[in-house]
Amino acid sequence: MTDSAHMVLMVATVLFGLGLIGVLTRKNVVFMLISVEIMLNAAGLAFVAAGSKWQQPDGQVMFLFILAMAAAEVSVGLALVLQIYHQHKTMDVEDLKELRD
Amino acid sequence: MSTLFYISSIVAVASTVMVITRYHPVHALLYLAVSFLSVGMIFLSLGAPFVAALEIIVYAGAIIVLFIFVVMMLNLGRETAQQEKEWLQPKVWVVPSILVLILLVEMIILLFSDNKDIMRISVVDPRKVALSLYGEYIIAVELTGFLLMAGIVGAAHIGKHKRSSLHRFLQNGENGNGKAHTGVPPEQVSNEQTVLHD
Amino acid sequence: MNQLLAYIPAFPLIGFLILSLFGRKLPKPVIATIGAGTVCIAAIITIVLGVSFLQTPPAGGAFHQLLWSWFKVGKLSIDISLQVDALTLVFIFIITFVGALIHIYSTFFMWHDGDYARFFASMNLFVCAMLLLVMADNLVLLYLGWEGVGLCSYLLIGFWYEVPSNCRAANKAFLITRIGDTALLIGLFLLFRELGTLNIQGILQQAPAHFTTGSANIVLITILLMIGGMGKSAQMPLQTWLPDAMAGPSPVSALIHAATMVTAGVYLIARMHGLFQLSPVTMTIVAIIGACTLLVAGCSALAQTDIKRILAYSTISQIGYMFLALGVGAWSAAIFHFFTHAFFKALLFLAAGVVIEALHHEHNIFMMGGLRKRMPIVFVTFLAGAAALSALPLVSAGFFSKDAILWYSWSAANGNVFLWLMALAGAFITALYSTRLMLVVFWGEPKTPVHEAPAQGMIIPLIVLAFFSVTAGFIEWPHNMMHLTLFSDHVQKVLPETIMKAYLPSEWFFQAIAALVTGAGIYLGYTMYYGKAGVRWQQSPGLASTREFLFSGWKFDQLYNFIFVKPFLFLTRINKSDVIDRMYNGIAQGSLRLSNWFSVSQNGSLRLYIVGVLAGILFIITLQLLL
Amino acid sequence: MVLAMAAVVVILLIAFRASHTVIQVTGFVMMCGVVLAMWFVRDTLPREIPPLLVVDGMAALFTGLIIFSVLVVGLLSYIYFEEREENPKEYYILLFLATLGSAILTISRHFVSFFIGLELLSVSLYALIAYLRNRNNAVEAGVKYLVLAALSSAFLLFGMALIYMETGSMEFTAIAKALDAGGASVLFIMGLGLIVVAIGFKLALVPFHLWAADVYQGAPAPVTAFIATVSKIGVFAVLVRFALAIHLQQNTLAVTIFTVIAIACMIVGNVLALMQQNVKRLLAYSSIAHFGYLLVAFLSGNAGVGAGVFYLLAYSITLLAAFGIITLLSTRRRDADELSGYRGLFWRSPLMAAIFTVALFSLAGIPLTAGFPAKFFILTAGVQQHMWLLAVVLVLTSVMGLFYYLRIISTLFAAPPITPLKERTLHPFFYFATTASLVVLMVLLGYLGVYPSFIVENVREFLLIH
Amino acid sequence: MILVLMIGILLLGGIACWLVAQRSAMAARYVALIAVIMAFVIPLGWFIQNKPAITGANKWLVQYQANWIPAFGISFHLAMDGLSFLLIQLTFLLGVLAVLCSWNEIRERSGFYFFNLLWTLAGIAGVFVAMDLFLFYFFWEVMLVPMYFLIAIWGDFNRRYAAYKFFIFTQTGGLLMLLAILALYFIHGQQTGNYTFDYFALLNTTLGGATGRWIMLGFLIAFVIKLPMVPLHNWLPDAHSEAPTAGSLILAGLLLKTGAYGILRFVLPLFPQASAAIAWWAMLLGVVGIVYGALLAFAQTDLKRLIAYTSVSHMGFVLLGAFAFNEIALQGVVMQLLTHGVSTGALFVMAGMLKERLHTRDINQMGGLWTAMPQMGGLALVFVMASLGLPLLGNFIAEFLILMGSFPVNPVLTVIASVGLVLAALYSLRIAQKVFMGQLQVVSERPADLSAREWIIMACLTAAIICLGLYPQPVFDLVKGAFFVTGYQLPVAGVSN
Repeated sequence: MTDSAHMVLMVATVLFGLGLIGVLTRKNVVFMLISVEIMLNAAGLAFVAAGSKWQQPDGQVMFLFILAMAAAEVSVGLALVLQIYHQHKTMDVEDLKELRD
Repeated sequence: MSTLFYISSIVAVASTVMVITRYHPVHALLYLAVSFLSVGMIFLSLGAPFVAALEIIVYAGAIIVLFIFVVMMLNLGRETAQQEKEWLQPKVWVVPSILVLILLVEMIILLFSDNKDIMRISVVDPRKVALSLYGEYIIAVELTGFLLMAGIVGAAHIGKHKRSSLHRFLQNGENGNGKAHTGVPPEQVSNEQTVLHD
Repeated sequence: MNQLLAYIPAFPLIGFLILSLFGRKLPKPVIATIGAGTVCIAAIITIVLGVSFLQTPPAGGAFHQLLWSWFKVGKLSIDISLQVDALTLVFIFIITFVGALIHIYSTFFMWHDGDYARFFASMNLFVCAMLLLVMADNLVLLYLGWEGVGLCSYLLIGFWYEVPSNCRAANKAFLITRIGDTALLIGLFLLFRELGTLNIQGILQQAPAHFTTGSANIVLITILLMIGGMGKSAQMPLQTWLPDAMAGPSPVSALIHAATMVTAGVYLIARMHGLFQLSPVTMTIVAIIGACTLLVAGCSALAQTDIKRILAYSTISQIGYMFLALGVGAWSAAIFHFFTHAFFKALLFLAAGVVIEALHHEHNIFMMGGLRKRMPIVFVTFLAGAAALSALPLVSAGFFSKDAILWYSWSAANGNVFLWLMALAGAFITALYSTRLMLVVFWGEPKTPVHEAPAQGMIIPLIVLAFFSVTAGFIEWPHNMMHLTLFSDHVQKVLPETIMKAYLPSEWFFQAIAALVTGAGIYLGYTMYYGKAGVRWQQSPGLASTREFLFSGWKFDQLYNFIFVKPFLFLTRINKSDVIDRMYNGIAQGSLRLSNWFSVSQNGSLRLYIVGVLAGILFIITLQLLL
Repeated sequence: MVLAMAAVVVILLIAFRASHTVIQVTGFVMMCGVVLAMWFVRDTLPREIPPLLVVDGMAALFTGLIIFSVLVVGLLSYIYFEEREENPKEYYILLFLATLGSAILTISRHFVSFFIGLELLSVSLYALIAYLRNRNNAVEAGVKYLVLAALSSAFLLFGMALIYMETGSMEFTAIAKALDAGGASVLFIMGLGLIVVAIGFKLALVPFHLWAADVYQGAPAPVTAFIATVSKIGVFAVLVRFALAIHLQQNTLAVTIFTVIAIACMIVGNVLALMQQNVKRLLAYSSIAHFGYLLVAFLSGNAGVGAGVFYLLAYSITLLAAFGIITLLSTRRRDADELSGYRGLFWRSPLMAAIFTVALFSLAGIPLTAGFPAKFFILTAGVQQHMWLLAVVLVLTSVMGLFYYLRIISTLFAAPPITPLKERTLHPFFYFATTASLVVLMVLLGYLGVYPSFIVENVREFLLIH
Repeated sequence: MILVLMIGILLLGGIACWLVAQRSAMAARYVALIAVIMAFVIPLGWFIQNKPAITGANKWLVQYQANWIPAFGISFHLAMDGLSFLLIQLTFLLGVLAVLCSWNEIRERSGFYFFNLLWTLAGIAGVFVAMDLFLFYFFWEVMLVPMYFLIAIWGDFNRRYAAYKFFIFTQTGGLLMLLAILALYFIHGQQTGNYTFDYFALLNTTLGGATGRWIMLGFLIAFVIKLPMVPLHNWLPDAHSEAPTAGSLILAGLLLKTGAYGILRFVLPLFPQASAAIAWWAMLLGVVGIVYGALLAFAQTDLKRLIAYTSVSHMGFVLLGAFAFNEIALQGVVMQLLTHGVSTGALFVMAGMLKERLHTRDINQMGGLWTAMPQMGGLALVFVMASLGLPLLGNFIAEFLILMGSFPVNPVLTVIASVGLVLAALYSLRIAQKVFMGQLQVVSERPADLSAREWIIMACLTAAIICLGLYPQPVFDLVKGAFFVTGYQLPVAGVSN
């Protein structure tokens, strides 16, 4: 058995799926953010794999950008988490239901 | 190579499973660190040492630290774990999990329905990456600077509150901000931010 | 002379316009002058015209006047143009002459009414419309007059509109005649489709060439026209409106519901005789309807207690005679009967009006009685009218006309013994109820005090009409007597001569039988109703149900109520709020419900939203997997 | 060109320390400068900045549209934030960063710039939505948007990675070339599907629309206006560019997916709005439906681009006018989003009601307003491509849409309750200026409704520049 | 040019009303009145000047064309022929009366009211003269919005519901028509390479079976909703009964006519084959409308609703006649448009006057009003009779011609339609009986008879209906010269025996 791009891709997909499960099952906002990080990471993995496949640096470059974006996102996200905790004294997203039909 | 890849893949998947099933946030974050580390190993096995390093530094370092920071600050501990246990009833997670598994299975079927080609392992060294980054993607890098700035400014504004601990963090953010307009090239801003998280 | 035609309807029209626009501001004498005056002028013009017609008959047998082209679309070209031939002349004479008398009578009769101007406006309009009806040279203009008289009839029946039952009667009259009118209209469409013209002369000229005798189209056309005539002339089964129409003032009953409008059907059939001759089937139907009507209405008249209703049923019955005559092809006899009937029936109604007025609006004949002494002139004139009605031999106009019909119902080519027998039975009944009416009203004990003597102005028309009721018949004598045929000679310039059967028995024989039957009727009436006997008959329990049946006009009203009115009302009631609306409301409700369902998804739960995203990607990937 | 844009924003940052008014004026001038620059460099178009960006006619159009919208949003923001006495400095930074992101989307022709533009836009938006952090709703809306946007970004990235893996390139035209060589593989289509998720999320297409109402409601009114116009224009622009590059409209599967989505958008959006009592939510639902309509133009390929641009123009003007009214009517405590608050507005302040009415009629696509030619052009595009199903659904759902627009309008004209007018804390000049600009928008709506020819010609001219 | 002037005056007049009303409501009324009268006089004056030229076979009386959106082949093309001229004159006549009958009825916000009124009129006038399909659709919608406001703001108790219903129904049809217009546009463009919305160019399109039928249906549905045809009539009773008097007058008198006009102007000439193919069904629905409308009219107790359903019934005749495809019936249809406008409009005006006096529309609460208001009673009777089709009044001519024309085409349906005349008598007499006859109900004050202003309104209408009844020939000549002589290919009747 050889390393194929598909193998890496499969790992990435599995990780991605696990992240998705995490986002879906957790009610805690922090865990949700964590799970999203997993998904972003999986996407980065896929990019790097693709870059290796084509022997281009682009995949890695893209990974860098993902990294930066994840950092920015997490910082805003965590700030929001703080704010929520401050206002609602809970981390449960299910408590955030003031906006609804 | 191949062995390294498989081992680290298995570790990555396993630790990720642990991440999403832990009740205690700190435990979960630790598993997350393991997961990121093993992904870093996969990068190595794919011949991308530069991003492997970055993965460990930024993801496992900065981002997880940031999370832990917040967890600590909010004093999420045992009660949270208890709470999580209550929230994670089977009826909460079974249905979404099944749905995602279906998705996963479908995607994997689709992936394997395609022809498989052999991947040649080739090292893409940091030099090449750097050349590309500061060559054709220079505009993107600048824009990334803006992106980070947006993140910081946003976090700063939203997090701005009476809490002193928060204040410090934000103070930093605003400093970085301030530097940005004093003429520092954008790409440096981005570097600074990464450093900041370290 | 041609130029005079337009003035005949124009004067009443002017009267109508003045009265309807300014009537409320004018003093009563002026109104009376305008109302009656215009009709009188029309009558004078008619007489001038008539004299000129008789002296120097116009070329083609008719005066013509084209007023203006009404409309001209495609092949259809309709003018407003008038035409007077011999047949029309008879009608306009009756309309204007009897009309003028009735108008004069009305000026006094209606004096105390608040809506004096409205009354005369309507009456003038009626005269105008009726004149247009008979003078029209095409069927559309005829239809205009036809509907116009319907309108006036409606207005005048409902003249005292404060009383709801009057309004109902007016509506009923309008609606039932409207049914006939619609049939007539359809007939016009069919005629136009077949012949491409609606000009009366054109139709009569083209018809024989275009239709073969008895073909489906012609039968259909004539039946439709006949239904139109039946509606207006209150023939079975559309007769039920006429008794109710007596809700109007008595002069109205006299003019519209006795002398003129109700005979429009007769006029129509006579006018379109060329078509009817092509359709023997229809002729037979007309005859049968006439015969049945005259019997049914006559029987009903026997049981009535309201003086005007008795007269109304008798009108139906007499028009039945005219239809019978038309049906057997005795054209001139029908018109002749119309001619005499107009006089005596108008007379009877006017006299009844006087009686009713004098007795504080008492209509029930059994509350009258003994009026012979107290109102002698009225009594005499009424007697003349009743005699004519019951066709007292030789001394009444009614005899001459009705005798001719009886004779033709046997002897004409279309006639037969059954028709004759029915007509004979009708004659008997007519005599019977006439006698009953006379005896109960004018003989016996007075039951209601007489309130005041009738005005002179009302008496004069009575006398004039009574004179004509006696003498109008003398211009036409049976063949076997003096063979004076002034009237039929005149009319036969337009109408064909009656075709007779071969090998007829002697006419004398028939006249004798007729006279005998009339006598028997009178005698029977005398025995039944003279003195106190009348009350006994009226109260005898054994006949109660029969009397009830006849009283209600053979339950036709109830029948129609059951068959048409109730289902119609039911239908409209259940569908008042329009079922189709439900459909659209349903669609609206459905959308709103859908909206509610969808908005469940907007429950604010972030996790549900994520599931939404998941569902989306699942959909896309699954689709890809499937395709 | 792009550098000019970036420079503008950087210069703006210098103004941070300045007062609100100064920022406002500077921002305004800068934006005008960009528009002028665009006008002048029109002849030099198209200009490529390989490998990431290309500035062609279409990009110029969309960018112009974005800048126009931002100008109005900025104008609205002034009063809004002054009244609330919030510190608006960061707000403008974020606003302009988001604008930059959106502008980059319009000119990007590479996954990297696509991704970065999108993220720049979203990250700024997270903060903008939650800007009034003291209002619980704002934070809630921010979190919802953040989690979903991050999720959708992950999908986007994964999809891009798949496509990259398949084609070996991240540049649109190169991808197209690779496709022409090898045909659309399974992996590619899957990647495409994942990208559709992200785009669908941003454009609030069904079934990725669920956030829209909550976020519209929770965000401050000017920000809502921004989300509804600027962010969607940018994403739509990149979608069009990408689709045109890879000839998406010839791929049966993609067409099927988009058709289903379009129909679902039209139906769900309109149905949800039927009973909605909250004006901001209602506009959210209506925008879902409107993007369903827009997809009809999108699906008709090249021919539809002009129609789409015109539609977006009309739609933006309309929505900006509507949100302008909402902004003006909002009180310090809360946004004017309850429909009952609009009762009898016409009799209290006819001008505002008139503007709002015109805006709503325009949304409903009634003639004399810009919405009518817009809808007309879309239908034209649809009919031309024989997309009868979509056209008919469009027509029928428009009718449904009428109902709720009319509902608002009839509320505006209903008998007024006795309510005091909102107190105006600022100098009347600002209100006057804002109202005046809204009147200008209304006039524009009318002008476009009656005489769209000028714009149509210009749009065509621009689109010919490749 | 006069056409542009005519519409422009109304539009400007509307705005002027709005502005003037800020100072004085009375001034707004006069401005509105003057504007409509000017619009009325302009084409009339022009017509009188150019009469000799018109009575010839000159088809198009006046044309005006300007580019609008050249990119799509859309131009601002107005033209008027005899049919348009008649309908425009009807529009402005009723417009003047509508202004007059709003004189006292509308007390609040009269500026905006007259603005809407005039804009509606402008839209209607535009519909009658637009010769570019896009422009036609444009005007079609323009008349809708102000009308919506008229109902929704100044209507009765249930006004919002009625206004919604009105708007949504008509808009549905309108959008379908838009689709059809587009389809036609592209088919024509593909055939000739000339992409245009111009009516005269599109007349030359050849359309195959199914396509033609679908496109025709798109047009037809829009028009029959407006007409309205059963079962698409449900907006009408609500809208008519809730609208203010002038609104009802315009709705019944004019808006319904646009539907019929559309059928005559667009459906029949553009799609002769497709029209012939569905002629039988259209006629059937027309007849259903006649009977159904009459039945419902009879059942109503709300006076305005009753009159509204009579409109449904009367418009059934239009549908019947329009699809009989012969000159007699079509002339009848045109006549019906005019006379129905006048007679039903008059009845609505009357209902409005009664409402003003009695504050109710329920006929069970009326009765005996003839005693109190003899003049109105008399005039009401004229229009009641008109509505049941009494000869002498215009409606008879119209219905007579329609039935006459459609009889050879389809005798059975025509006979059933004729039965509608009996039903018409039923509901019409019911109005007269319930409202004017019977005992005067005890009310607080005796209602006053017509005022001078009301007299003018009613006298105009009465004169019009009688003139049309007695001397309709000019109408036929005008329509004939313009309509049937050249270029108007009648569909071949699909059904005949």
